[in-house]
Amino acid sequence: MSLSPIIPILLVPVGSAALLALLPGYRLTARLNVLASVLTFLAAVALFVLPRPEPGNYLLVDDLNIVFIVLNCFVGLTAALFSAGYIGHEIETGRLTPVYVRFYHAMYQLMMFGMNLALLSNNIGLMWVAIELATLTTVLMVGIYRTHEALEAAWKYFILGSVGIALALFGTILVYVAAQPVLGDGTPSMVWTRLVAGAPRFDPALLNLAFVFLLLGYGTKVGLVPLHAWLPDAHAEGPTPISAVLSGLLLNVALYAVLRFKMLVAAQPEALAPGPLMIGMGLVSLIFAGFMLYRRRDVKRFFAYSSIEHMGIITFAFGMGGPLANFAGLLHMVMHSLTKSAIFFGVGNAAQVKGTQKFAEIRGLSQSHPALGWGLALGILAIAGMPPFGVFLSEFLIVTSTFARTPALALLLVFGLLLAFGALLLRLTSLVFGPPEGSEHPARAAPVALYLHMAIVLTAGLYLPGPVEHWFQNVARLLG
Amino acid sequence: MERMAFDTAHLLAGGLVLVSFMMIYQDRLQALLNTFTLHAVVLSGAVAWQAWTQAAGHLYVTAAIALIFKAIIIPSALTRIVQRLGIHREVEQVVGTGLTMLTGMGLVALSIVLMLHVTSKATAFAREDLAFALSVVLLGLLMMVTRRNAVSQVVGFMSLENGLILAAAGARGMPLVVEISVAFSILVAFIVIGIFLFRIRERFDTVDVRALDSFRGERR
Amino acid sequence: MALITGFAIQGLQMLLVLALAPGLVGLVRRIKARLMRRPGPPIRQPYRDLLRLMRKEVVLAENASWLFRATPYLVFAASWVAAALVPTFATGLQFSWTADLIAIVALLGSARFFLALAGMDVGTSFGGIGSSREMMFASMAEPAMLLTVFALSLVAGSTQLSTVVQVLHGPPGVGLRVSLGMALVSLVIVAIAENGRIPVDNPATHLELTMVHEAMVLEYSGRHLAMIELAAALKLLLYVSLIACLFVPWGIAREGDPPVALALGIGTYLLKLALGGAALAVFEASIAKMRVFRVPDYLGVALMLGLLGTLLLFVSRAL
Amino acid sequence: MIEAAAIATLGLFLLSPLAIALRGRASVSGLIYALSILPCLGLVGVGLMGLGDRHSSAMVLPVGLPWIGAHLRLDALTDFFLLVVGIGGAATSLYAIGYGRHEEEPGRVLPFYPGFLGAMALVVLADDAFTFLVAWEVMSLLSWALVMAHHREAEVRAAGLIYLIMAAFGTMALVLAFGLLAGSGGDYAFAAIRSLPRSMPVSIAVAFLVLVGAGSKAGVVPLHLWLPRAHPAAPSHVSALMSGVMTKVAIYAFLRVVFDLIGPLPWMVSPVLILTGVATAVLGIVNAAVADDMKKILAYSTIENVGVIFAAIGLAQAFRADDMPTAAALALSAALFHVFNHMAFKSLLFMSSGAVLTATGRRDLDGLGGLIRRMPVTSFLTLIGVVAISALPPLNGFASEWMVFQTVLQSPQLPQLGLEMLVPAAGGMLALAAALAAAAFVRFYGLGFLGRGRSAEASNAREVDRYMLAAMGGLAALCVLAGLVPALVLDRLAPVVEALTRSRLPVQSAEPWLTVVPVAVARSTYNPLLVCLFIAATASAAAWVVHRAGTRALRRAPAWDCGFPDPSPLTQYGAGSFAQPLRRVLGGVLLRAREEVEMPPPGATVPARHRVIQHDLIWEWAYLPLARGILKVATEANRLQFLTIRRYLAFVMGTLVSLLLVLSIWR
Repeated sequence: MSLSPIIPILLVPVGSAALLALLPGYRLTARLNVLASVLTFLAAVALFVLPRPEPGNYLLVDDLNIVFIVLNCFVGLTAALFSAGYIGHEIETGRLTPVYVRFYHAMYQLMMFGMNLALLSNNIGLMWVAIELATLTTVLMVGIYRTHEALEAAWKYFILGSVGIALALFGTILVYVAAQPVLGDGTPSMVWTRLVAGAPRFDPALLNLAFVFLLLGYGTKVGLVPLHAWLPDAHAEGPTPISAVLSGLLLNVALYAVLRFKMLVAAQPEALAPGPLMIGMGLVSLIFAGFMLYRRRDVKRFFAYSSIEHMGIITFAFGMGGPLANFAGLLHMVMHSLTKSAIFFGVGNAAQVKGTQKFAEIRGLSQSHPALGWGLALGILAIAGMPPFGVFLSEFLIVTSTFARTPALALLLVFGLLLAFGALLLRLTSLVFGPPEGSEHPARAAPVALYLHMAIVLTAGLYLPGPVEHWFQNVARLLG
Repeated sequence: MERMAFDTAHLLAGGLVLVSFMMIYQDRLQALLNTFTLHAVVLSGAVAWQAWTQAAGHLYVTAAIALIFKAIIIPSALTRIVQRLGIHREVEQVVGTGLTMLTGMGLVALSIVLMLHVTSKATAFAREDLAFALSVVLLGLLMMVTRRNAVSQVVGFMSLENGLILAAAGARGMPLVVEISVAFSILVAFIVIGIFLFRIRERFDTVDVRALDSFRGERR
Repeated sequence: MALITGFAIQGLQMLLVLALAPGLVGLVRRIKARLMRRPGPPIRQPYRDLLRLMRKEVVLAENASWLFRATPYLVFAASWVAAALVPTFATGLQFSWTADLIAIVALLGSARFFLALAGMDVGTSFGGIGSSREMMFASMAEPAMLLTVFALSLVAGSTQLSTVVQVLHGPPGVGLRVSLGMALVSLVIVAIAENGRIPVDNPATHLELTMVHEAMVLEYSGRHLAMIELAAALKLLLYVSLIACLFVPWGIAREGDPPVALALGIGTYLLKLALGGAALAVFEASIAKMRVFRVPDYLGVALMLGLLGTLLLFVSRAL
Repeated sequence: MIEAAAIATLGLFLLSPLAIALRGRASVSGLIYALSILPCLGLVGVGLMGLGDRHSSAMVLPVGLPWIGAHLRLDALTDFFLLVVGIGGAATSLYAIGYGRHEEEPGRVLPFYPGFLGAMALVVLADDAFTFLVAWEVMSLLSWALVMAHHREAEVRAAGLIYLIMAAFGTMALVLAFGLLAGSGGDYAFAAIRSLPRSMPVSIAVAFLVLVGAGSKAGVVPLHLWLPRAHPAAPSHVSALMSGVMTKVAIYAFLRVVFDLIGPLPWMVSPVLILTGVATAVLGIVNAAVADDMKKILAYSTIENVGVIFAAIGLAQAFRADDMPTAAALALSAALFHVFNHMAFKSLLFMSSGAVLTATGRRDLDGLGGLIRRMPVTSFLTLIGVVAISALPPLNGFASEWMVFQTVLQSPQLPQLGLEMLVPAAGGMLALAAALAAAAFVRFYGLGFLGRGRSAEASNAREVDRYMLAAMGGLAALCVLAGLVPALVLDRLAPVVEALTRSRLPVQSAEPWLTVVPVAVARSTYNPLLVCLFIAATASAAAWVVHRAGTRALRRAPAWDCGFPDPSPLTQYGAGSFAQPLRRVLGGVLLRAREEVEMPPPGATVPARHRVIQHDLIWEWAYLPLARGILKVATEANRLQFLTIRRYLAFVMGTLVSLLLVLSIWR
């Protein structure tokens, strides 16, 4: 375990968080933030190359989490890059003071630590702690502008999040109670790898109960309807890099936790099949978010609802299960992370250029800011499920595989997808096309991160490299 | 001895549920705070008893935290807030007490029915005490939902959390219980500080939607 | 030898229809005048008109285009070719296989299409009104005509006019059928509309807002007008011949019949033409022209009859 | 062969990044369009050779869906549609060399144009569901981007919005169809799909879904609403491609699934197809007959032609299901022939409306007129297109329409009485559509090109450049050629028809004088070549005789017009007045058309006003309520955005309790 890249993945963020909290100066801290993210990312990539460590009582690297770690560190890196320019602008306009920026950067790394820890943990208790850590740091970041709205959003997030925390903990305790007679007292009954192995002998009723609490507890973080209420406001009022990370990563991490427990429950054949619950919540999220999209006036809140919609799709896919749907769900998670964070990068730029987040005041971007406008258009089309982007691939697989098995569900799914598509296109038309409105100053930062993400999403839609595909297949089989 | 240990634990857990009902019944803030203090004391006793029967030393810490923090510090802090805001007499329920009580009984029944499904493979604790813990959790949630005032919602949240601690303490050999109780105490402290700092009196339940409308720009 | 006779008969037919067409118009006018107690022009008057028109100078509107000048010849040619393909006194015409009944209808459609375009070429309001109404009538009449064609073709199992006539003529013949009756009525209605006769249009008027065909060709003069008049006469002849050969096919010579049969065929054909012209005159004299927007109803009847005729074929077979 | 097709397609796709890289340069427009011609010609070559030697070839590329890769394959059907795409694409690209110079924002057209062509070719080449759908959707997406080229106009944006939403709807229908076809096994290759057994209900469902999916792209009623909005909104060469080629690609998709992938299909499907086709044809052309915008007329007429094609396909399906392969072959030949013809004349007409737009800046019939004198070549070529589209002999539109009617007359052999009666009735409706098409295009040509110019722009129009004329000339030549010697085209279609129906027409080119003999000489024959020769000979003979025997004298004078003094071109019949009879007769029901006259009292100096009020009933009865319903639900749901935290907590608790209840009941 000594040479393992796990250590830098966890320690670099923690260390830099401490350092960043101490250092003054925006330029230095921004660069340091990027540097730390680069290091973490490199360490994450090294996970692929170096032999994997044996799963311990606390940490684990397996097929399921490795790609999420890499994805997490990658988006963390691009978001840090984007954030450097973004925060610079915020300082110039006086929305953030240097003290808060220092705090922001420290929190950023702490949040990355929390998410990485959650992904790496092999212990359901540790996972709980890590996810709560990540949540609390994001709460603080959402409120960082200290405006009335931001505080309110943070407060809402905090309260709803706390209840979610409590429910998830109760679920965790229930899992322990179920495991304890089989695996014995103490830590072994909380180690995920052992839990999965022992699950067939657990009490099914306790597992059922545990799964309900975990689904609702972590589902609050995922933003599943009707537990989603914090999500749109938190996205809309926080700094845009955080919105990107929230949508792109934190939701994924929470969903990852749900997946882990789904595997656990699925391992006990007598327990309630977790599928229908997830399918139900997924569909409700998808369709509800689809409707909510139509009345949005705030750009970021709009895309926050779109995240809810996509979390619904993914939850649905995992609920359906089977190699095809699981594959599609995993792919969709990755594609959604990349695309949605790219969109937030674009939206953040646009909002800074135009000085507003209102749809009505951002128009005709392709005319006034071609690079930004077209990039955003690509992102929105991609998230709407248009080929040749990767989201299309996953949606194609989800819809076709579902329709062959349960047509009625697929029809609902398609209805939700089309609903959201209509809203996305409506907004795309007004954002990107038409005569420009508002400021036409050139954008401060070139949308490099946006195009980088889109390039990956595009490539994935056309060509998945063999190893990646094998990995996905493997995990899809694991998920059952 | 085994029987006695079990019965006492059972009694304390049942007592916690009872106190939860008492809290739901209260319609004055000050009385609610007082009842909550009782809740915390009972919890502390239950945890301490578990510590003794399981011979788990760390649980005494949890019991102590429950006693000091929840039975003493938080209630007194909240009392100050209540008095400063001048709302100690507020009657602030959304639905009538009777209905709430009925719902609460339904929730307890639900918890028991759920636990009946648990097979005999699980320990007796799992079958019985978990039902109480679940009841306390649900009753806490019910309290959060049926009260308008931020302070009583905090109390609801804390009683919910007490249910968690009860469950965690009852789970034989569960690690991290102390850490969890500390973490939750910090969380609660944050909430209380939040209420204190932002003077959130009604923010939990802003009835006046126009106040939201003014900045959110979302409503037609 | 057969080839030469074939060509000869085809040539004879072409000349015959060309020669007879103005005569038919003259006959109708004459009978109509007589029915109205007027002496009326002699039957040969249309020939004289045509010759006169051909010798007259053309007065062309200043902005008329080449299309305006080419149209009369095109219309004439299309009408003549179409008329030449309808069996008049003999079936098995040499070139009957170049176009079947559907194509003949469509050829007339082409002629009308160009005429309507020519009506709009000069850019006058009368031309527009004529073209617009002509196309409206056509858009009802053509499907009615085609439905009639369907009914006949379904009975005969062919759209080839010669074959259809042979099948209808027999032996063994097809007997009396409701469908055929409906088809006849429908075809007559269409024929009246297509030729711009009363009650759809009045070929004798000018300067009236209700005129259709005449408004369309208002700007034509001299030899152009002659071509158009001749084409109109040919079209009338075509419809009369068509009705005659389909519904009263007796006397038509068959392929390979001796010359006597041909002579007999010509004789009966002339008789049929005369009767047809007389019937038309009587009909026209006894009815008033209808309002323009009533015409669709009138043509709708034809459409319905055509459809019913077609559908009844199957019903009666199924019964 | 397949390699050549793949390379040509790839070449088209690669031109898009090139256009982005070279953006802003003066010559880039001509370069990109010129370069687009070559791959299109390549596709034409592949198609022609493929139809000649009947070998199918396939390849698999390691892209696309990971575990099956991207399958591409050439067979007869693909060859034919590649030919259609190639010809349409080459002609349009040639045209665009000239037309593109007048584009205000070439940066919004050039990057998408070659990719659009490539996507259409790829749809036809694809041999697995995923590649097919990706290509299909990319085709939609790029054409949408092209429609949005003139995005500053609100109308264009609305058109784009409706277009892409309906495209997504159609694609979803196709996705579902392929989901049913492929089952849950995950093998989406067409070869695997073909070999899967499936039950009749599944087959019927697939056919229905494909009708919705492909039909919405082709413009089948009631899914056609985007078409008359989007096609006119695009730059004209793109309109030509969308109407002339993209709708054909949609028909390809339908044929590929229904006649190839599904396998046997019961006859019950065919009445639906026939009725849809007929309704599409009639409704489309009625709208065309009353529309005022040149490109809108053309777009509606596209709907009509698609209806005709679908009706013919429906007939083919009826005959196929009833085991009458010869009749099915005839029907399918008619459909495919019409596909080809429509590609030629509709592209031609859109190009000519583009030429008019370039020359005058207008496309409303009430602002045009007299172009036959200002733009003689364009006008002549347009005349050919107009005659062709009106289904008049001797051009190609009639040839295929004639074949459709011949198919209709095969109906007595059908065993189902209902179908037997439906078919001739449908034939009558198709005849109505054809006659209305003639009326609509008399109006189109008469108002647009004849008469006197109704605006200064029209009166001062100048002939367009040689590239545009050459492209239009080529297509016009194609119309004439296919019209005069349909036998040659029909023989090329034989392998396609044979592949889909296991039967074919008799070899046409062996008949004397290249006569078309669909079934037997005694049954029906048509020889446009001779008819045309006769007419030409007769017309010239008549002219000769008249000029010799009569007089050649000619005098130019002001128009007579019954002696009516007519100083202003505005007194000519206009678009509204020309449409009035048809609007009254048919529009009263189908369009709810009403006329309102505002007559001022005697002595008042205000002008009298006449207004026409028309309704698009499908739009108002189906689409608007749907949109309103969604917005209403959205508004209701939106209340949930403004609740208090307590209420949100109540949701959490409600969910928890209800799930717990489920748990307590479960088992």
